[in-house]
Amino acid sequence: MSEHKKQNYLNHPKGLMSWILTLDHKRIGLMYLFSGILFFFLGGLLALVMRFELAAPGNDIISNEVYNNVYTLHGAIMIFLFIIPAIPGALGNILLPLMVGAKDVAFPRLNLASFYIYSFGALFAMYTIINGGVDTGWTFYTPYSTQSSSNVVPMTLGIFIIGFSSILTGLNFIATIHKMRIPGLTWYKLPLFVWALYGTSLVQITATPVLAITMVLLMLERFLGIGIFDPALGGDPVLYQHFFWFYSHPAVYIMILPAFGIISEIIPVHSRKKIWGYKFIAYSTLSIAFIGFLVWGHHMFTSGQSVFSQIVFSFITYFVGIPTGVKIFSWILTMYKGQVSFTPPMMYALSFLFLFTIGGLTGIFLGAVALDIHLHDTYFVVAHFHYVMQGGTIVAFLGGLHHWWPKSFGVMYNQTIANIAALGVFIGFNGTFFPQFLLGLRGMPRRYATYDEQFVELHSYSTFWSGILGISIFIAVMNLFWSFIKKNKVDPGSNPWGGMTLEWTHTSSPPHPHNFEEEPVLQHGPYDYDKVIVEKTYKK
Amino acid sequence: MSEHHITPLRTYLIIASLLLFLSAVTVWVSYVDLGPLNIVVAMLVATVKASLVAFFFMHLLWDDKKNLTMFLMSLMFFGIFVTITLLDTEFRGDLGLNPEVKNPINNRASFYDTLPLTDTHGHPVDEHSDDHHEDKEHH
Amino acid sequence: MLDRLTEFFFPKQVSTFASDIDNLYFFIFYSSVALFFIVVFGMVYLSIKYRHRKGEELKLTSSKDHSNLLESLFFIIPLILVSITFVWGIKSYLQMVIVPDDAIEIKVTGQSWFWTFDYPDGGTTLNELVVPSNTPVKLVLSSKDVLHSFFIPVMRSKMDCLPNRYNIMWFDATKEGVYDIFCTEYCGTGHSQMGAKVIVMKPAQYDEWASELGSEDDDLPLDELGAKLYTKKACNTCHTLDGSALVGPSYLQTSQMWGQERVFDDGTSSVIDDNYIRSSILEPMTQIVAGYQGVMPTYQGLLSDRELDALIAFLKTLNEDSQI
Amino acid sequence: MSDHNPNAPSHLKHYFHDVNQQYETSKFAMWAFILTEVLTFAGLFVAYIVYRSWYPDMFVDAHKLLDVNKGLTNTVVLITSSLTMALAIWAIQKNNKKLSVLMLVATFVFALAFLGIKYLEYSHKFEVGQLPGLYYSYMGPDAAHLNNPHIFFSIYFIMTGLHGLHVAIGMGLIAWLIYSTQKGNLTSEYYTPMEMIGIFWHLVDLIWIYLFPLFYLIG
Repeated sequence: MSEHKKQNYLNHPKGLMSWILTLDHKRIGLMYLFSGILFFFLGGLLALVMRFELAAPGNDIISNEVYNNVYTLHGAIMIFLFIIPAIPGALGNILLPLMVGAKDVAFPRLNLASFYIYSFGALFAMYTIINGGVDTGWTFYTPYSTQSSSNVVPMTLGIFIIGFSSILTGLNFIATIHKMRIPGLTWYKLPLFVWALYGTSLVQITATPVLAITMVLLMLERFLGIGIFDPALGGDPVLYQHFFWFYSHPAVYIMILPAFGIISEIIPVHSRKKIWGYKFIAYSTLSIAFIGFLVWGHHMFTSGQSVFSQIVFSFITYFVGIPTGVKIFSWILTMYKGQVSFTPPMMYALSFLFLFTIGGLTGIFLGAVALDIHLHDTYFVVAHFHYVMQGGTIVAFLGGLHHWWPKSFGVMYNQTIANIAALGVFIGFNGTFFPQFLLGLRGMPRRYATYDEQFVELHSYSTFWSGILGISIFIAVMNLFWSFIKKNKVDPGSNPWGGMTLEWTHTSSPPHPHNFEEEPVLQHGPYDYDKVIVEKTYKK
Repeated sequence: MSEHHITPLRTYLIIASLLLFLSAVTVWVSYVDLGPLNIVVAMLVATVKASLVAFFFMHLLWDDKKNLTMFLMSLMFFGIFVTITLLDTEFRGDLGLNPEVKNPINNRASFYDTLPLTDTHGHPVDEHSDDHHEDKEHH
Repeated sequence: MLDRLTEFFFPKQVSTFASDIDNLYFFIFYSSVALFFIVVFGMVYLSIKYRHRKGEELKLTSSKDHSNLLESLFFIIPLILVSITFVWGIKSYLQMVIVPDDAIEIKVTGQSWFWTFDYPDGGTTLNELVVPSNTPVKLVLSSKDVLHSFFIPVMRSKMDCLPNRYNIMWFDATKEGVYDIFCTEYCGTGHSQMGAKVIVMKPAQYDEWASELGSEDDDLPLDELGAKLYTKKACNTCHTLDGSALVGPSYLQTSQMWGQERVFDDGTSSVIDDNYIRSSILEPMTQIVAGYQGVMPTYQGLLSDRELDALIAFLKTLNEDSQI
Repeated sequence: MSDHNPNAPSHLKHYFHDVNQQYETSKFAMWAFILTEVLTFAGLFVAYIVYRSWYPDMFVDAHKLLDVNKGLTNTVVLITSSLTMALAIWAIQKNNKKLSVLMLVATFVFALAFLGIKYLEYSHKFEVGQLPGLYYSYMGPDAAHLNNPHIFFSIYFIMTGLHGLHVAIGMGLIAWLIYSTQKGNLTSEYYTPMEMIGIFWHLVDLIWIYLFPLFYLIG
């Protein structure tokens, strides 16, 4: 057994080819993780360039054209190359089969194909950067995107290809969750991260095809002038916005649902307490995934839509906020009568609750049509979606990394540095984006390379704190990689935090190549902290 | 070993003939001018044919109900996309307030003004030239 | 206290419905702050009260995982707040959509990086919207090329300008003054420079201004008028006077090369003289200078002949000033 | 690690419990893929519906330029190819390899006929100038008055083109099916690939059932 014990998915099939042609979902998850972090840093760098340009009015670092390319690439890379593919791809691939007790995902070859389609699509995006960038905004609104001479086609082709990767991942996850659960693992015994992945995958396979057809129509518009989106040829740019946002609003739920799943895993484990309202959280995941398809028009309140459709969109938008509110209150009440330990994942989870609540509540402002007419396309919207995407998804992603790092790599990181970095991220983030709410209220438009004198003060605060935010995130991620270095390798044991889901209780860390020695038998629910005591194998 | 349901041959043949018959019906109905009803009838017949194909040829009738729900979900999201987009495109300039919002500025694409008139074979026809009939003999 | 807060958050309230929108904002703001404090207080209190004390060994925690009362509260309170917001939002939105009949109609056209305003009695101005106070003004918005969006922060209203369709926006300015206008739909390189000013005058002043809109510059000498037009007609957005190339060639360079050949991007060239300047203003696409993008919109109908002569005279003066 | 039990049939993957779970999973995933296909075409159908409501009379006049007979023959061809595909699956379930291969070849031939007719229609349009977008040049007596007919032909070419592409992909898959059935890989024990490709092929026919009336029979 001992030789067998040392064998894990990281070292078992040796050699580079065993990684390149791997069918092991855990290795594919790692490949998504590292490429995701790479694109995250690239996007982050572009963000810092923008922030330092906006420190003072006037074009001091970069000219208008360069700024337009930088903000477009920042948006496109962060969304299409990091948040949408990498988070469900990385954590989802590593954890899903472990959590449902399966040996692998339903279609391992399809899983590997989806990673290579993702990297093939990313090549196009990188080519766009080298070849002079694209300056249409990540939304590619026509008619500017049909007239712009920048690389619109390579970027849209790249996004079109990456769309297939997220469709295939969605197919894989749905098949795995439905069909590969071990006997006895009913839907209400599933960890809530699996519910979140299920909701995400449903949205992925239903929304991404419409993005694919939109990108194809945009490319045909540029090549053949088909006149569907180009007003000079009888088309209608608002119809493009309908097509685009029919995908892109559900896409923001692709981004946030995995983050909800991560938080639903971290808080019960680190407060050693049964999750509050399991069924409420599970069902609100599915209802968010569904209602997400009805509300895309609130991105187009000033685009000249019909008054009737604005009222309908505003009405339904308010029903997306309710299930999210239920989730947040349930997470907080989970800590009631628990044993909360302030480990780095828990710090990220708490800052997620703080930041995402602000993000969610500011969405209520933007939902009211009368207010949105003033706030649309201003910095208020920029602050809102950064609070939700960065304050929500990326903080939760960092929390998830810190939570499952010992399980995936079998090493423990330095927790004090991690806590400090988490604090830095929290403070830096608030400093960067809270002033932008005020900028937006005072009428500072979005996507401006230069601005009036009246906005200088808030922009300089935002730039100063964005440096702090950048450094803290860098420290947080480097601290994780620091745990690989030989001399500070600490064995966290198979269950460092005392989790009760299958990936903690039934596998070593890092797990065996085929996940489980023999098929696990379910003894208790995912959060039965009131019935069973599970020892923490890692004493600080 | 395989307990999959095997559809009897007779069912396939009946369904195929039904489909062919319905195709003939829909073509025949299209010649009868029912005004706006035409499109409704055409869609009804097409939906009947589509459900025949889905339930019998694609085994949805005897398969695990999950597959049927997946197929119905796709139709539902298609319906959502159509209805809500039409909420905007059909009601523009509604409440009768702003007639300007309804009518487009320059609807016809500009390249039409430069296009020469052609005959039914696509060859340009110069109205003023008299060798009109020669074009016809070319092919 | 509320109005001090309004100054902090919002720009001035000039249009009639601005105060209503600000009140809606504060209603949502205070209910959000209340919900936010409940969340943060609950989080901090619970996590500290039930923290894992040092040395305390692990124990079975309570199995309380739902309470129908609390769940219904989480559902009903946000529902009530949200429905009030929705009803109020739609009520004030309809106020912004229904245009009073006696509104003055001004046509606004957005082009690549400047705005043109056509007034009811025929005059046209660039980047300067002049409106009478306390009378409703209806703006009929359209665009000549790409999407733009006409945003007046102090009026709290914004509407996209589409190339294929007219959009409507209206406001009733209550306070005189000069306020900012921004373009908020990304429209290319000059998107950040596409600002304009709205000047709210007393109705009497407005009528006087509107009547002599066409003829106010008759007495000005040509080159002085040219200098005024250089900023008024937004030439400064793309052409500089100090020789540095911006989106278009610098006027100083053009005037210094007066009489010499200038090469265009299709290889042809022509001598720089009055006709060259006139045709490159009215049909810029036919003569794009080598090394520059062909993005200049035509000024056909935006400049009278006298104004064209004024610009040409102004260009010539640049050459003499620099030689002194 | 004893998961490779010796008596498991050759095609059972180690991470599945039994053959039935593998079959059910593949079929379920196929239906999820059908959902993505339906939603891809949904985007195009929305474009069709919106532009038909904006240019109603142009659509009605422009559709008269299409040849209903070719459309009808294509419908008949596709329905029969759907039938032969279903019979191929029926035959392999009865373990009658020869009949199954014959039916697959028939399906392939019908698909080829479909593309052939499509090619005829397209070449006629190319020659006459009824092309999508800016390449539109047909100003015949029956089309000169139309308002932006290039939009109708853009939507026509995109929808029937994408559908034709799916027919071509289907033909490739059927060719692979013929090869592996002939080689004996597919038997009544294991014919999942044939059933999956059958579902895909029926979907292609199902989409054409909607395309045909929308384009050819507006009336």
